[in-house]
Amino acid sequence: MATPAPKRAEHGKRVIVGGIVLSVVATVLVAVFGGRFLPPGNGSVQASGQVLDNTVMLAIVTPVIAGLLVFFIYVLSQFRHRGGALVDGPPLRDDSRVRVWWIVVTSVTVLFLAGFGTFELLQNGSGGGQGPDPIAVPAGTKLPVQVIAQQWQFTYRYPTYGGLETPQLVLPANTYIELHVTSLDAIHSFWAIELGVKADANPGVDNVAFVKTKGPRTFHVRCAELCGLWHGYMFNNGRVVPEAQFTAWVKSQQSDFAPIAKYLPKYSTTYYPDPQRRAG
Amino acid sequence: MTELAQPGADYSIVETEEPEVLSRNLFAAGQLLAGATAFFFLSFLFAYFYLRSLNNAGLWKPKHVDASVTWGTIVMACIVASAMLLRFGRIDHAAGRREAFRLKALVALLLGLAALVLQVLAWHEASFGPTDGGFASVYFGWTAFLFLFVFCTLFWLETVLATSWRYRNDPMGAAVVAPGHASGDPSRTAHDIRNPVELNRASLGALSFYWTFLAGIAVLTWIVLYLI
Amino acid sequence: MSVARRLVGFNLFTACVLGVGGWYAGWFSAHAVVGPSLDYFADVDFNELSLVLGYIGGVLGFLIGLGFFNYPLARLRGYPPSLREKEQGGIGRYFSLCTDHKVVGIQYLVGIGLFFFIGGLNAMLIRTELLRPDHQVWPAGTYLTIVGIHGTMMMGMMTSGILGPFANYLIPILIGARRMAFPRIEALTFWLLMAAGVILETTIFFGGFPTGWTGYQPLGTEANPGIDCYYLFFALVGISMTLLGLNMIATIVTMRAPGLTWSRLPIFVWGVLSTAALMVLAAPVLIATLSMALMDRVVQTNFFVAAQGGSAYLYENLFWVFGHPEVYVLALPGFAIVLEILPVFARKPLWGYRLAVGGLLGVTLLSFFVWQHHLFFSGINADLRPFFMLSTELISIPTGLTFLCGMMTLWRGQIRYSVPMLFCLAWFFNFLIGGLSGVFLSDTPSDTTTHGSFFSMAHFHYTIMGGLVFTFFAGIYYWVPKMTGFQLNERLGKIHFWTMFVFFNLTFFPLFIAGFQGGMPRRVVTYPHGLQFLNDWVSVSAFLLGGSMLLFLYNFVKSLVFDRIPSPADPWGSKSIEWQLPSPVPVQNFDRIPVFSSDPYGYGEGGRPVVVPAGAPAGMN
Amino acid sequence: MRATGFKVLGVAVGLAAAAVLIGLYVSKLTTDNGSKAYTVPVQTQGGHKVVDLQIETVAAVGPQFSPAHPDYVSYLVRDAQGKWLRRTVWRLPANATVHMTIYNFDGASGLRNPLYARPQGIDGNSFMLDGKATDFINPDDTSHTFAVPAYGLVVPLTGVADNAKNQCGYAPCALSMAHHTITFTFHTGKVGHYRWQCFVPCAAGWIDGFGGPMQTIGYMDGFLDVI
Repeated sequence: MATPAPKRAEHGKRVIVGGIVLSVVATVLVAVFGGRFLPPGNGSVQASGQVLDNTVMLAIVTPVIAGLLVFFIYVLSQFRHRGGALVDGPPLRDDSRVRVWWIVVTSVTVLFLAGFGTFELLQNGSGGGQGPDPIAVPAGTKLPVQVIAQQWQFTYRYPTYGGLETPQLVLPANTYIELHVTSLDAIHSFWAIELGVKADANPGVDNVAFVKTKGPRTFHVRCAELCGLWHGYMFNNGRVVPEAQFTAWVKSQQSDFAPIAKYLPKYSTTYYPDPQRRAG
Repeated sequence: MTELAQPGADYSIVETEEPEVLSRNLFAAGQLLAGATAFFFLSFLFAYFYLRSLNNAGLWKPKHVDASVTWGTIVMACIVASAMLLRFGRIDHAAGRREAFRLKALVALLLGLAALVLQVLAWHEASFGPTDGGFASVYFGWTAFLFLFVFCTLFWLETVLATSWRYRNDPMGAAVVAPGHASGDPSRTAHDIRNPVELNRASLGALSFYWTFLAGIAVLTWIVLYLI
Repeated sequence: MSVARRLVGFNLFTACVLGVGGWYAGWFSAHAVVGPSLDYFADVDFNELSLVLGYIGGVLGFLIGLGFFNYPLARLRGYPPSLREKEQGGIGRYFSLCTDHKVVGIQYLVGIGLFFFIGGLNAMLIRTELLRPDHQVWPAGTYLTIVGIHGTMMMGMMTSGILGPFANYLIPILIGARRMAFPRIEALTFWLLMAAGVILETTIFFGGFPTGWTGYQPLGTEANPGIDCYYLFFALVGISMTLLGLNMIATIVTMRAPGLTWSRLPIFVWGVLSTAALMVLAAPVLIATLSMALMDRVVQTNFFVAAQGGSAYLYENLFWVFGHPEVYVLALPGFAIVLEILPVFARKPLWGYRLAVGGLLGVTLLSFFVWQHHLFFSGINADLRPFFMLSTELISIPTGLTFLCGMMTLWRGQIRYSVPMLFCLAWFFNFLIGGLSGVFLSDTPSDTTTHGSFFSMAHFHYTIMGGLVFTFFAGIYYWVPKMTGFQLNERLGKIHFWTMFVFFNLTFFPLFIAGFQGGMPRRVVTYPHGLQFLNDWVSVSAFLLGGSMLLFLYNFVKSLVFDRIPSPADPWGSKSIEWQLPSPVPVQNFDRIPVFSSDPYGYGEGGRPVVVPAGAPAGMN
Repeated sequence: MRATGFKVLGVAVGLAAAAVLIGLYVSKLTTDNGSKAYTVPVQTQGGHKVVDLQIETVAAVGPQFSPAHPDYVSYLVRDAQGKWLRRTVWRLPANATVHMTIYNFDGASGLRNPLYARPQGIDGNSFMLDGKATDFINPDDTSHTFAVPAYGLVVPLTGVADNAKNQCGYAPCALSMAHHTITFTFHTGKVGHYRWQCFVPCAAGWIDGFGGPMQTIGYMDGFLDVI
């Protein structure tokens, strides 16, 4: 060999220093620029919260990847067997420093992640479905909107507007929305992508999710739970519009669906439609 | 390098089944089977309490749905009595009273079969069918699978009884088996069985454990489905 | 003449004949006896019960034909317990009930491999559909069936992907025994799996099933009769898993050779032990759940019908109580294989043996407490979400320990880049990506975006394909020379590795982006036009990945059928006991039961022998 | 050498068997549950494409149209020769006007979501029911809907009364049998592949009424293949 093998401490030092340098650089880049690229964007207060959350996650994940990459590149290039007869490596079986440090670092990271996630979750429910008795309920007045999933379309009811039901989702801007997601048949999942909302629609269950809209925009709604033949086609677009436009839209829908209004069932957060067993 | 084996050995060399090994294997298997059985019925227990607490559409237990405590008690009592008898029989067997063991095992087998017949009658006499809501579903599902488990365990019990009967004249520890017959290959000169009576004792030990365990499940069934 | 005579008797041929016969017997008996008396079937052109009874009859006929009922019937007549079936030499033993654990291992390798390729073929069909954003090649319902078959085949069959071939073959050898504790049950687990695989494929004759591998209710209850094939497949897999796990634990606990203390067990045995524990406890829950679902269809119970007193949540809970341990059933053997192979090719002792064992057992334990992270937004127990978030993230601590042990084993080693080693090193990369993407899914707020999207799909392909399938191939390249006695071509193996590794990453990494940025849900037949480039990229890579698998097949056939270069007893320079036996391992494994004096990782610690031969010779009567 | 020959032969047989099996599997998948496209004849009126589409709904499709599932409820389409076909993928021109006539021979089973009893997405948001302009029907009288969600199009079909005489048991159904005729007009838009379906849980005998024919293209589901 041309160069004498470095001593053990040097190997360790090189990997640790290299890992830290790359981690710091990558993490700073992620922390500064990550938010711009990370979903689900700034469509709502909840979505912004998720972007923050995703940024934090990525900022924690990045140094792990960077550190391990440095480790593996170093180890795999430095410690390779260079041909000839088999040579055994040093019989290292344990190292309490490495062990303790590793356990401490992973534990602290994990506990931080869980703590941060719980904090974010309890702040405003972060757009997720919380079941019939939500624990993270934002203060203030909210516009209730019911999402009725069926095979294979979402329809929406506005109980405060006489139980108006329509196949389009239009929401007023800068308003807290209380979504009640339920299903008439199979399990669906209501996913308003840019609003950062996801809530499963179960038959006979009222799954509540909260979202505070920001400025006017459009967003995509997709079903995120396999629900049968047309699952892949179960999508539509929704709109967030200014308050006045929203009121006008409600009026037009009310007149549009006036003929059917008296046939709509009384507003209820859950439905138990007859399942029509084979006996029937 | 240590020379552990020569290449090319063929199937003519047969390993013997040592009763102690079988006994340990069956002991471990009995416990594991009990664990698996417990998790199987835990699913039904979970379903019971889950559906009961939800009471969806008010159809957990409509008025006419009520499992008969009388039938349930009789079935459970048969299973428990059978398991207890087998435990006593095992003590007899260990003490060398194999006649007494066979009598107890036979009665235990008949009691088990009686439990199965009575269970079928209980289903037939029930005031409701499987379609009648949450409780009815759990009731029929749970009892049906308990039926299946009991049936399979009775099969095991029968094999122990039958083996004991077949070798009734052989003294413990000295039974003779024709070469190869247990392996299904009459042309093979070596055989893997030397002492069926000892082996049977190992089998009985595990069976007695598992059957008692299953009786415990039957008691749980009785408490959950009939009492509360 | 002799061929005809060989076909008669208890073997696969008879089994198939009796299986088909049993199927029709079950079918017609339900039609003739039960069908007319239950009037609620009258409305439908399909008699659910006869299908289920048909399959049960088919499975029983199959097992009778293989000879599984001979022994129980002999026992019923009072014949004493015995160890093994009649064993024959030659090729025929691979096509019949054989209680030699080495034969079962090879049966598993070929059988599982067959269904693995069928599952892979379905993956290719999925990617063909997704070449274009619009619905095109398959009818929409058929697409869901293909997705379902792919997922179910992989999740069901590959649970035994490593335990089946490698544990069955190696566990008795590694612990110094001549057999498994229950050789007949060992054979039964294999043949049940084969029957199950065929049943799943026949779903296409009954309308397929639309539910994916999870079989959610009430979609499953309203599906075509093809879903019964899914239930029966998974229930049979569950039975097979339970028995396999039971057999493994009993063997490892009771049949270790003298001197093989718990702290001398190879780490692979520990991995098998923890996986087997998961199997024994989790699989019964699956069997019970699918039985309930089947009863909902066949006898009209209402376990999962909300409007009739049941609950769809019940299914989701029960399924994932099984389902999460299940994914660790897939992952843990991979950990074990990596930790087993690394010391050989780094020529260092396994670093932190106790830590690694602790990691495996920790994952085993924790995996029972995380199931509701699949249901964060289902509306179940929203107040328990912080707990499940914590427990899910805690799992990364024991997983991290196995990582640490692997990394420190490499540290300052003398690393040789043989094919098995390459697959193990790829595991680190894949599982790193897979595990860290799991952090996003475990965190409830982030999960709002990622749940049910292609992000989670990419995540579990990185962990399962990257974690299980890569180590499965590591195991093949490492142990097949021992199992068959012939070398696998190293050069083709390296080409296979590099193509597989590169195209695996090119296939699945873009899917993170499709799910995360593009909002593409799982199991959809259409997607936004803007995602076409990404999806086309993925499809092309997937086809090339499939091609890489064919390359493996080519290598396998070429090396084992045509080249047949005998493998030396210990091609890798391993200290482990299986490499001190001739290749292939002789029928009795050991002439004498060995006495262990050390663990198999004593590299660089002098010439300490792992075993000292002693004990009784075989076959003393 | 002979041994090698056998091996090559064995591998070749294996490959051939695999190829045949894969071919059978794939062809079974492509043909199963599918429906061939029916190209609707196009007329041109004043430079504008106009299409006449006649379909019918039957309670049971009958053995003539579907030997495998004779009791499935189904849509049928009438070709230029007046023959009924069980095809539910219809090839239509883009940006055309579609005059649609639906003959409904099936009885009412009722909507689960009453919203679909209000016609939407068609000209004037009203249709002709047996010659009478109608802008909603009683949800309980609904037998099926014809709906193209991407167009926001929903048309409820009134069911034949239970006590009507001369009901059609299974297809083919003659126009002399009890039925309702629904006509309406809509417009195809951009080129694309748009699914259509029924929103009435009308698959009798299936839980939620949404199994079997409701989840199989060729019965109650199909595509508007707009080209």
